[in-house]
Amino acid sequence: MTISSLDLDAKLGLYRSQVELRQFEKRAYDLFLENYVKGTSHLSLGQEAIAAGFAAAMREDDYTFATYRGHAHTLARGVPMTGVLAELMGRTNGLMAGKGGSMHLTSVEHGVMGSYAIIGAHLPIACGAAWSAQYRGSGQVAVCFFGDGTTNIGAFHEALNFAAIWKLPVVFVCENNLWMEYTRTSEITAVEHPAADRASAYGLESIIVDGNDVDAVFEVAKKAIDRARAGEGPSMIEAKTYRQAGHSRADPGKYRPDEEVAEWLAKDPIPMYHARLLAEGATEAQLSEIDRAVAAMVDLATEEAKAGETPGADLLMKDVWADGGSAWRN
Amino acid sequence: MTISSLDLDAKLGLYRSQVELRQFEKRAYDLFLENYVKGTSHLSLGQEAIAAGFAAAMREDDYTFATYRGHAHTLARGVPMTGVLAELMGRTNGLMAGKGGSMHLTSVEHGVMGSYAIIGAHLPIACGAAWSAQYRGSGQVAVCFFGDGTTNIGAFHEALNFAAIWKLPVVFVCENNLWMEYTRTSEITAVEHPAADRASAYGLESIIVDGNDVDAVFEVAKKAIDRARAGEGPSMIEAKTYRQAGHSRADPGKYRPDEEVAEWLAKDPIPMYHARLLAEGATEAQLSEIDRAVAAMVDLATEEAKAGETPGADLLMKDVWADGGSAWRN
Amino acid sequence: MAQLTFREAIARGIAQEMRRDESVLMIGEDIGAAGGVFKGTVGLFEEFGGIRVRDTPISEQAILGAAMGAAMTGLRPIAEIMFSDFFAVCWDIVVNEIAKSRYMTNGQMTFPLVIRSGNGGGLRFGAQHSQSVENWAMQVPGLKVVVPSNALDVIGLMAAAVRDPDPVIFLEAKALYATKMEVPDGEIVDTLGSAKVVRKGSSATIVTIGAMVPRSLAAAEELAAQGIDCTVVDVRSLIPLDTQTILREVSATGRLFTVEENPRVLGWGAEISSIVAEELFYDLDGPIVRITTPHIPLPAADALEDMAIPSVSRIVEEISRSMNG
Amino acid sequence: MAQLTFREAIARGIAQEMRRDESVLMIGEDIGAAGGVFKGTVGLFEEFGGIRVRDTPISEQAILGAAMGAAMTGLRPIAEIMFSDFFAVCWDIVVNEIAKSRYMTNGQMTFPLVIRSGNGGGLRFGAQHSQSVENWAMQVPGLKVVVPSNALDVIGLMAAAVRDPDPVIFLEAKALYATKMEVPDGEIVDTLGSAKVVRKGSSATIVTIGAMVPRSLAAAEELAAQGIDCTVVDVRSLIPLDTQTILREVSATGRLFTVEENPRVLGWGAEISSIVAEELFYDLDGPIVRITTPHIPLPAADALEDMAIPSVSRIVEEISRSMNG
Ligand SMILES: Cc1ncc(C[n+]2csc(CCOP(=O)(O)OP(=O)(O)O)c2C)c(N)n1
Ligand SMILES: Cc1ncc(C[n+]2csc(CCOP(=O)(O)OP(=O)(O)O)c2C)c(N)n1
Ligand SMILES: [Mg+2]
Ligand SMILES: [Mg+2]
Repeated sequence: MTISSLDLDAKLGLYRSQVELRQFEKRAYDLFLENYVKGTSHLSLGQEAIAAGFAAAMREDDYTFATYRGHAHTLARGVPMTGVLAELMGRTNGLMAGKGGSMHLTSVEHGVMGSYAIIGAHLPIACGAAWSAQYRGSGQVAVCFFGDGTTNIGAFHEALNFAAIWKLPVVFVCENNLWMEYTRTSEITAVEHPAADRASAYGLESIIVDGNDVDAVFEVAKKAIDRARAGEGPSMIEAKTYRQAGHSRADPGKYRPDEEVAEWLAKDPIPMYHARLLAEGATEAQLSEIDRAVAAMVDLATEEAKAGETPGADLLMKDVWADGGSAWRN
Repeated sequence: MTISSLDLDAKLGLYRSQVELRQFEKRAYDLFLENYVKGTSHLSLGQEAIAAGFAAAMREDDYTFATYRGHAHTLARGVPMTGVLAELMGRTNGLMAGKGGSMHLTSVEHGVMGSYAIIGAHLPIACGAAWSAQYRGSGQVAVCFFGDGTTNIGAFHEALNFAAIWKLPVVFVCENNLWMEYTRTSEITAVEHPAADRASAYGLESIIVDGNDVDAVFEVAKKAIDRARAGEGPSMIEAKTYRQAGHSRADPGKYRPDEEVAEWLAKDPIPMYHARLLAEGATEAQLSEIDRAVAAMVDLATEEAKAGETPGADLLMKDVWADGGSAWRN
Repeated sequence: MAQLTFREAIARGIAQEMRRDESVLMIGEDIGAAGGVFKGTVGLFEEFGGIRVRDTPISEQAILGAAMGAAMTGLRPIAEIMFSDFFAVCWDIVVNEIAKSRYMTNGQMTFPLVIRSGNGGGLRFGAQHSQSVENWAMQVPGLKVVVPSNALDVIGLMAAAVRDPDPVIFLEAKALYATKMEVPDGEIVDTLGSAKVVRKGSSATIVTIGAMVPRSLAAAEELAAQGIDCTVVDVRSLIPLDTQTILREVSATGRLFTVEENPRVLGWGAEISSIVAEELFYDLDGPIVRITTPHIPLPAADALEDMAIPSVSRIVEEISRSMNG
Repeated sequence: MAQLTFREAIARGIAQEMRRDESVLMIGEDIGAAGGVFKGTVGLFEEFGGIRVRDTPISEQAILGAAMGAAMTGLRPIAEIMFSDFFAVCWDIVVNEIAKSRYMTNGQMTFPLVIRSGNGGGLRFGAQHSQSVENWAMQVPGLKVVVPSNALDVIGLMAAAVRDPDPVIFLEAKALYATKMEVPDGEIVDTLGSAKVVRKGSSATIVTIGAMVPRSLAAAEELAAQGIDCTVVDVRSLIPLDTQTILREVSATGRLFTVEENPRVLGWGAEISSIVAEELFYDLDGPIVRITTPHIPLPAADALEDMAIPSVSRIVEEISRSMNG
């Protein structure tokens, strides 16, 4: 399938997906300010096109591996908002009953095989899921998202080589939003394109995509996933984007030049796509209906999440082991 | 200085250095068979041109970082044979009084800043010594040797990027002898030239040299070291070579095809250089005099090493801490 | 005197040493202009510049390798590992290289370096950003391990760590970063390996470190109201360990309780328990009890995290149960 | 019955499970045609082929990441980390990922995987290839830790580890690889978390594991000649820990000695000491004594290594001094 083969309905789906991620995260931020969300959280505002485009290109049983900045990737795979929001709020109706928290969203049922908070760790793990799919002949593909700053840690290197030599069905996606936490990645990286300029070190093609253009993302994702599914091995894709907010909830992001922020706000993927869809025949009414429906969905999820219970001592000692318990001695 | 600028005397020095390494290691192997050398040891037979060529290109106060396969690099920097041999034999007159052993040869006095037995670890450490030289403005350069198999571990990647961004005076030297322990590196590496094909991932030039040609090694070493000393940053050099023996003392190396071994024995750096020197005006008498002198040197070192004492309990508890002791409590 | 937070004390301690000694350099992620993710290095970049206070890539092995290589060649680096959980990605450099190389080289090298790291829970960061890893570090021959509990100690122990010729793991309790105290002006230099008796009692001895010190002190006040009068020892440095102070204070009361944030199995208190069980066997009036986080990964939800880490009320409860039982 | 070495027992245990269950795969460095650096996997490549017994690059993080990802998606991988010292280069995957992910996901995932590794000293390999890291692994909530001491146990505990739904660190004492024993034919499956009383005595209880088991037994014979009759408990699995057997055997004799190859501070015996000091306080007749490698990196020279690791004569000496003192 190529970009042109996406019909308007499918594109409205991509629009809706992005709006869901956007509105959800704005709500999460509000709830954070209202002290409903404790701990930390990392928003993908401005990066939604990547999550939406990839999720649309994935098969239902494909695997997603995300980072601590994982709300968008989790939701894009169809995980209900309530479970995600309740997890952020530390409630028993959270995806993991509050035990994982914002940085570790997981929903095996939806193929979301975890969000990982140690930089680089999930790249080798995604290789493992891909290796398993290959051995089982299941045709599943693992898609592994990570940031630009992650390209300088050792695990990145080991995973890319490993995937390449075993021709694993895994797609590595570098969301290059230009920044680590408070340091500009280009200042501490030896090459201009932290992922794409390294693809050749693993015998891979160098692929860069406009990460704010959901159609372009979908196209490149589809191609890489099809390739992986066909047994032709891994790909690495560098998607150029920008995080509109700070690194994490505590960070106002002041270290970034105003012009840079302005430039990227002008490239916001959602208004851009909104305009494109109008040009391609969608109506303002269709699109605002989507916005409204999503708003209602977010409101409902908020209510449901807030209604969740606070976890108790029973959960604390549960599920260290597969027998459901935590006993390490008799 | 270029290759042509090396006069015959200097070349006789390179010859002698290689012969020293060769004869020393043959003796070490004999002593191993006679059970004088306990534990493991890793010979560089066939790889001597790299150690000799680099050492000749280094300034006296430059730093060497080697691996467990470090006899050659240690000796090439001028460390006395007795200390190395006695260390292999676990005697008090060993370089480290027997506490380090064959895999950890170190002689700070000669700029040999250690031999490291965990794959990849010393690449970042060499960066640190180079960073220190840069900060102190000392003009020292760190030269860091490692194997082909080492290019797939995470620390390799972190060190290369780190050295590149800080323009550190460090030269990374991959001794590509085709094999890890018992596995052919090309079978588990995504690119043909495990180091050179990855140089561009760190903004570095791809450099390959015939590691069995000591003149060629010297030339490329000199250039990279001069460049580092001039503040122009790191280099990575891939030197093609072959280990003539097994991986370690216990390994007969049977997994290697006979033709491959034969092919590389025919490319043995020492006879090759011997022939070249004769062609360039050296006499057979000069060369065999070197062989003889080195043999005497090895014999003497053997005697001295054998005369060393067995370390006692005083050494056991010494030098965990800088105060010379090992007390962790009062 | 100045009112100082724990996090400000870190920068002050480091600045004191960097002014004194040009060979002291800092490296880490976001420690420069940003002043560190926990704001522990605020002002250092401005005072000492980007060469001495330098941002790195996310390459913890490179960070610690660089620190080690610099230390063996005459500098005194201070490296930051942002969260102590991340020691796991560079543990080789710590345990196999830094900790062993002096011994292996028969004393040819010294490693005067400090590795600072944000440690412990209480911030609802979940299992991979909340660990107390003092017991990981304590386990490794060749490492010194410092865990300060207040701003004054931070300055003095940081100075001592920087001046120490051996590698020091300096663990900063994240839960304490915002705590404040009055600190005298001028140079402050403390001593590694010296425990402090921070409360004197007669019924039992509580031995603790870091964020558990204020909790143990609060618990001791509540216990005093019940007639259980506790000595509280702030160990401050696990290696070198001031065993003499601990043994003296335990033998004075005849009872030992450890209060540990690390998960239970082989928490640092197990070592102290084993020392006391061997050396004070005939002086103990009752069992040694260890009050610890259970042996589980830390949960993220505030309600759960609060149940996991020893709280004032749990300390009170466990001590009073054991003393009355 | 067949005479089997410890190293042959490893391959036999694995082969038994691979025949039974197609989801069991092996990965590691040089484990394929070469049969493993310690020859622990000889014959497996030939029997099960290169897809199920697969050589990897020197990429320990990738090896364990692959094992983890495969385990969470339905396979039962066995990964080899050649020397247990190398856990330090992939410790993050072990402690932060594999050990915690079941708990963090509230039980959504299970990790039925085994990580085998050559452990301990005695081969004169020096500080970076001789460590006993059972205490590193024991410290981490979420890991099971198995340390067999003989060929029969290797087979049965390997089978139990492979069948176990949780991650198991399986530590093979390098010093035991060449030891032999008679092993029955047919399927052998043992139980994790069950200690074995390998000698019954009345004077004191020695608790030990791995390569220290034969040494402790030999010491017990010598001590018996001196009139000190020791029980010897082979703990076999540190997690889960068979505390009941240990407590029973210690209370029967009134005395506990641990014999540990790991360096002293926070060696596994510290945990057992702390359990006994708390739970058997009123039953102990004398101090708990831990006989360990001193808290130093291991030296390479044979003479030094032999002094460092507990020897039969040191065990005899320390126990007899304490029993008579
Ligand atoms: C091993 C490790 N080192 C450092 C961190 C702290 N940290 C969390 S996010 C982050 C920046 C990551 O940047 P990037 O990969 O670009 O991802 P982004 O946050 O921009 O999505 C850092 C340094 C970590 N979590 N793990
Ligand atoms: C982290 C780590 N993994 C594995 C090993 C075991 N090992 C020692 S040498 C070696 C092969 C190294 O191959 P290469 O880098 O090509 O160097 P060579 O031995 O050929 O000189 C391996 C796997 C190790 N020492 N450290
Ligand atoms: Mg980024
Ligand atoms: Mg090699």
